[in-house]
Amino acid sequence: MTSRLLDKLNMLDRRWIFLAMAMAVLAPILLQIGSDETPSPPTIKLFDEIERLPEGSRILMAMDFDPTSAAELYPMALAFTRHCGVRRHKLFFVTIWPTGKPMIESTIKGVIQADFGSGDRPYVYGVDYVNLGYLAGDAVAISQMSSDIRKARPQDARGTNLDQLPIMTGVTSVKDMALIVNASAGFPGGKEWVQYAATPQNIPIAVGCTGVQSTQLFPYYPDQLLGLVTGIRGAIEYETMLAAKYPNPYADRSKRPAFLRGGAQRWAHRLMIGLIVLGNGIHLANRYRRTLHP
Amino acid sequence: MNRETRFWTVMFLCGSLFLAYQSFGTNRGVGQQFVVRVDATTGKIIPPTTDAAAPAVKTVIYEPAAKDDPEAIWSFSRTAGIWIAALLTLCIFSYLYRDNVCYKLAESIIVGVSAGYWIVTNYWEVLIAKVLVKLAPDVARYAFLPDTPADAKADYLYVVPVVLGCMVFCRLIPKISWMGRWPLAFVVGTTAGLKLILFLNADFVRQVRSTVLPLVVFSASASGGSELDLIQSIKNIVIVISVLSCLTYFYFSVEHKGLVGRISRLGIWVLMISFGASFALTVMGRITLLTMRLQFLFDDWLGFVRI
Amino acid sequence: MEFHSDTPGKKEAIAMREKAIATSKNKPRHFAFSPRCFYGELMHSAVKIVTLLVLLMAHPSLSYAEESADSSRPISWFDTGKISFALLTFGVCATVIICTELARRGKPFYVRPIAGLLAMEEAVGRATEMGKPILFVPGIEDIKEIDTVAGLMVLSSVAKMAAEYDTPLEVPTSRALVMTAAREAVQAAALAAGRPDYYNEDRIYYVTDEQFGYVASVCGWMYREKPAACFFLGKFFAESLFLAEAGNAVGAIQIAGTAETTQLPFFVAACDYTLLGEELFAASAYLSGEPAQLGMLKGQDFGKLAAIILVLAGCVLATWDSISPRGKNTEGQNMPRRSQWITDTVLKGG
Amino acid sequence: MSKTVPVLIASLVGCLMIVAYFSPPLLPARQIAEDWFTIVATIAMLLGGANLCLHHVKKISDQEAGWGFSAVTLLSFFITIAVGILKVGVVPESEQQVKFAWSGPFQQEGSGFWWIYQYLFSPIVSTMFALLAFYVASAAFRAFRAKNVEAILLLVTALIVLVGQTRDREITSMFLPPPAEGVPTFIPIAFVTNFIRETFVTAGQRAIMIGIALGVVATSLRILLGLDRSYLGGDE
Repeated sequence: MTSRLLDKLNMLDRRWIFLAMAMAVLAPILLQIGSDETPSPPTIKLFDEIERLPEGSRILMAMDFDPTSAAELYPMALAFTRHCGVRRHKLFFVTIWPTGKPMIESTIKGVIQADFGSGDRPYVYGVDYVNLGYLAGDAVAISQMSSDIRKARPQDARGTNLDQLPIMTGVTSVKDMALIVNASAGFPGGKEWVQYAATPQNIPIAVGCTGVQSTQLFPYYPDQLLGLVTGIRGAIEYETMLAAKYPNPYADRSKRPAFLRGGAQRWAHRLMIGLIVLGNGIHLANRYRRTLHP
Repeated sequence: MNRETRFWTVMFLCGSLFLAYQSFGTNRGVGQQFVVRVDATTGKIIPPTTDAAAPAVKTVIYEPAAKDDPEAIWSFSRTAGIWIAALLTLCIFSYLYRDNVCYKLAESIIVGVSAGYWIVTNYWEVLIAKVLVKLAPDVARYAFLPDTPADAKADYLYVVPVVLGCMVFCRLIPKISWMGRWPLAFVVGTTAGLKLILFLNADFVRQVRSTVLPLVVFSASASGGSELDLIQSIKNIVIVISVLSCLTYFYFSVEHKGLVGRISRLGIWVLMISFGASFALTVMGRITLLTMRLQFLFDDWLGFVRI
Repeated sequence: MEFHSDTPGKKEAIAMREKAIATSKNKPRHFAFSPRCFYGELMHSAVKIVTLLVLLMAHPSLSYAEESADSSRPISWFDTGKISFALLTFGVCATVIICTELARRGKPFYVRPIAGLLAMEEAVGRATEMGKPILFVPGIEDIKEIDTVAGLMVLSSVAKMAAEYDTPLEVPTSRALVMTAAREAVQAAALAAGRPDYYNEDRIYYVTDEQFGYVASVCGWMYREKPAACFFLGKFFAESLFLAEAGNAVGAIQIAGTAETTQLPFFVAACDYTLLGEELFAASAYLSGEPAQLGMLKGQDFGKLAAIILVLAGCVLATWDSISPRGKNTEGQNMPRRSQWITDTVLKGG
Repeated sequence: MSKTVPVLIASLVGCLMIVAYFSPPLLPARQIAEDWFTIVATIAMLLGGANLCLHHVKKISDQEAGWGFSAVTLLSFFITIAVGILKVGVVPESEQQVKFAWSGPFQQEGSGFWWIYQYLFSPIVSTMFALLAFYVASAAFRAFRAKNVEAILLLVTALIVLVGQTRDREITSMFLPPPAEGVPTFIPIAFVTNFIRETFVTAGQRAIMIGIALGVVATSLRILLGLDRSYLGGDE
């Protein structure tokens, strides 16, 4: 009987596993189960730095990701931008991924125009924030930015000359930034910003990265990286801190996209653990059976 | 008709019936998108009007809106877009069952679209915004970028990279294909030079420096003196030993026997632990992505989830 | 393709192969030197021209230096803050160049045996026994990536073994240029094995540049043909998992290798042998037997040795600092830490 | 002979990049080289498009199996390019731009190119990556077997980090005595996860990075000295 079960498990069609995975992710989405997180030090460090910087500090927001990594990085980009907006820093959006431009645009639309576009002190384009758009040339573009922004891009994303924008007065290169905040999905990304700009020019940099990339970036922390926000967990941590500090309006569920993905994450992780354990159980059982009937 | 075909026929029928009911039988519909008309130059919303005499606005852009917004109008292109995106998503997921025509169709679409996407982006961002502006600022101002300064002078030095770049196409003509190597050499040479310096700086020097750690750490205690920080000391010792043993593993010109062999074995264990952690973190990313796609299907398209 | 495991030629080939393995196992590989004057001359002339041109370009009347530099200050030709990094760069480069030169002058360099390489024989042998084909994937990147070049280098030796056993070898590629290079490699290997008729152009083909399209096609082939051995050597990204999982499902012996650290966990978990990071490059240098490559490898090893020594020395000094901190000097300022010389002078960076 | 000039070009610009790093007056020359690099690399990418077209046109003209898919690819390729370059559906955004028809941003929301990105490119690409979640699960079940010491280390670490990455880690502190007032709960698995990340992962990655950095230096030197010409392709 157990032997038959073992045979069945050995021959299990992997489509059943696919189905189990789909269920583990789908059920929390449909049932609206979210998950909170306790912040970890590398995330807290970035949060504190943005808090500490005086109002109106220049922050370079480098959004180097595409739709394939938007699931992890877009909630992060939203949270970073919201925090900078609350602290009223001057934001310079830029990307070195051709597919990153729509990401910048939807971040601007979703945060700056929606949350800070009105009221008594609205964020004004060209004064409080600017979209420098896409820089071609991969890592070389970063190197160019760190020597002269205008050489890398004479105009902003709308085609306006950089010299016509008030925000650009006194800004010649990345050196004039108080902080680089990078949402990075791979090459070129966080590693290249550290290598080509932050380390040679001594500019503080914090990176929000995908889970895949985090092991590559962890060795740079804390010497070359000020903060490191990892994957969806990091995004949830940041949202949690933002919600704790500014409950109005950031404790609201609709402003916490990462929180809603947390529940699915938790269940899928449980499934993964179960599968690894079950798989190894089968492996051991097979070995045991082989010793019985060699 | 075999059993499998029958099963899938029934599944498709049920799915279509369900979609039909959801679209026409419910109030919300499936993937319905609404927009408001906005004057791009002023940023004001233009109310929908049937009055033909109303002044025509040249610069109308559309922004997403809620269905119950009084100024909202139904958007055909966006509704169709959501449907197409959802169906393509299902086509790709169908690969999990088996390689099939639907998957192949989605795949061949993406091959064309992604190649085209890169070309268009680079056309506008580099060829126009960088090259044309430098070579013919007047043309650029009149045709594409009105904000190009009127006093900008043409910089003919930029002819060189353009010519060099175009030499790439010599590769397509067998007789002069050797000329196609010049631009390649330029690109490879630039990256080689840059990489040499920057990798040595950030990945060699800096990483070795970060590994220079005291193996015994003292921290200020509450009483004013200093006491041994055991956890930090252990961490430092583990880091230093691990780095050294991994470096020994990657040392190729010594036979791994005796002491060296044992140290390098330790090195491979450290690498395995680091790969295990990296696997778990990768899993996290892939699952998030799946969550996003399912949210799209069940929230944006079918509308099952409402916060 | 029909496949008979008892063709007469094969037995001889197997015997020859076994003999070769037996002899090669006994002695470490050393490589003879064949001087290639052209390279040396070219190098010298290149260095001369480079120096000349750099001097020319550096001339103030040609560069923009006059506009940008403050006229009251003399132009500094060298950033003195970077002097230690410049020396270090020079040192590393010089070591690598010297080792390469020495190797080319005939100095033998030892390279340790690499587990994955020995397993390749076993994998090819098993495929022969089972009468099933071998799959070789040289990564999904273009020929300009060093991983791809290393993968192709391994391909030629796998192809040589396969040709000797007359076991079919399938090489789907994701780039047109890689296909051309792979065909050249396999053809040369077939010739070297003395079986020019083994080379079959149709088995080495281009699929598509698109990552997932390529994977779908390769995995489809794997499920249909059930290869007995799979080699994944080159640059891989997200598709590594698809390939390794499919290979595992069909029960093939899998040997993988990549320098892409994010993909190594999947290969390590799902494959039988994995060449980790630099091991792939070492393997290709080992298999190519090219003295220049072995010399470079030796030069890199010196770099690692320097890193190990610096870390050890620095840690000893830092620990000393920690146990008995240096006091204050006569002016009442804290004396610099003992480890500072290593961290802030030798390893200052640029 | 046809390779001498390219090798010289590569050596020259490469050396310029290195020397300019240490010599401030050469910085402008380096900037020019970087600017040119961007332009040359961009135009070189167009070659990829040309190759794609040739490949699929050949497939269609030979009526190879699946040539219909090639036709779909070509069609979507040309439609994307036409829509993007003609700025279909883009309107000028500011008062001064109204008289210039082609002045709006090419990715403006609501334009044709935006539609292609939003409803074709983005969903297909991200769903393809989402497939990996399923494969990861299947690999965990079938390939992650404790075959030897190395595999066991990999497995156990993966399990620990998997638990440590979600709030399920709090289960591990249930067996500990409740902490004193105001002291945060000690979570063993979170501690272990952090310890692994701060020590083993950092160390392992650092060693790989140091090794690869040296490898990059050696490879770059080979290119700059003209020893490595494989990037130029075979002799035709």
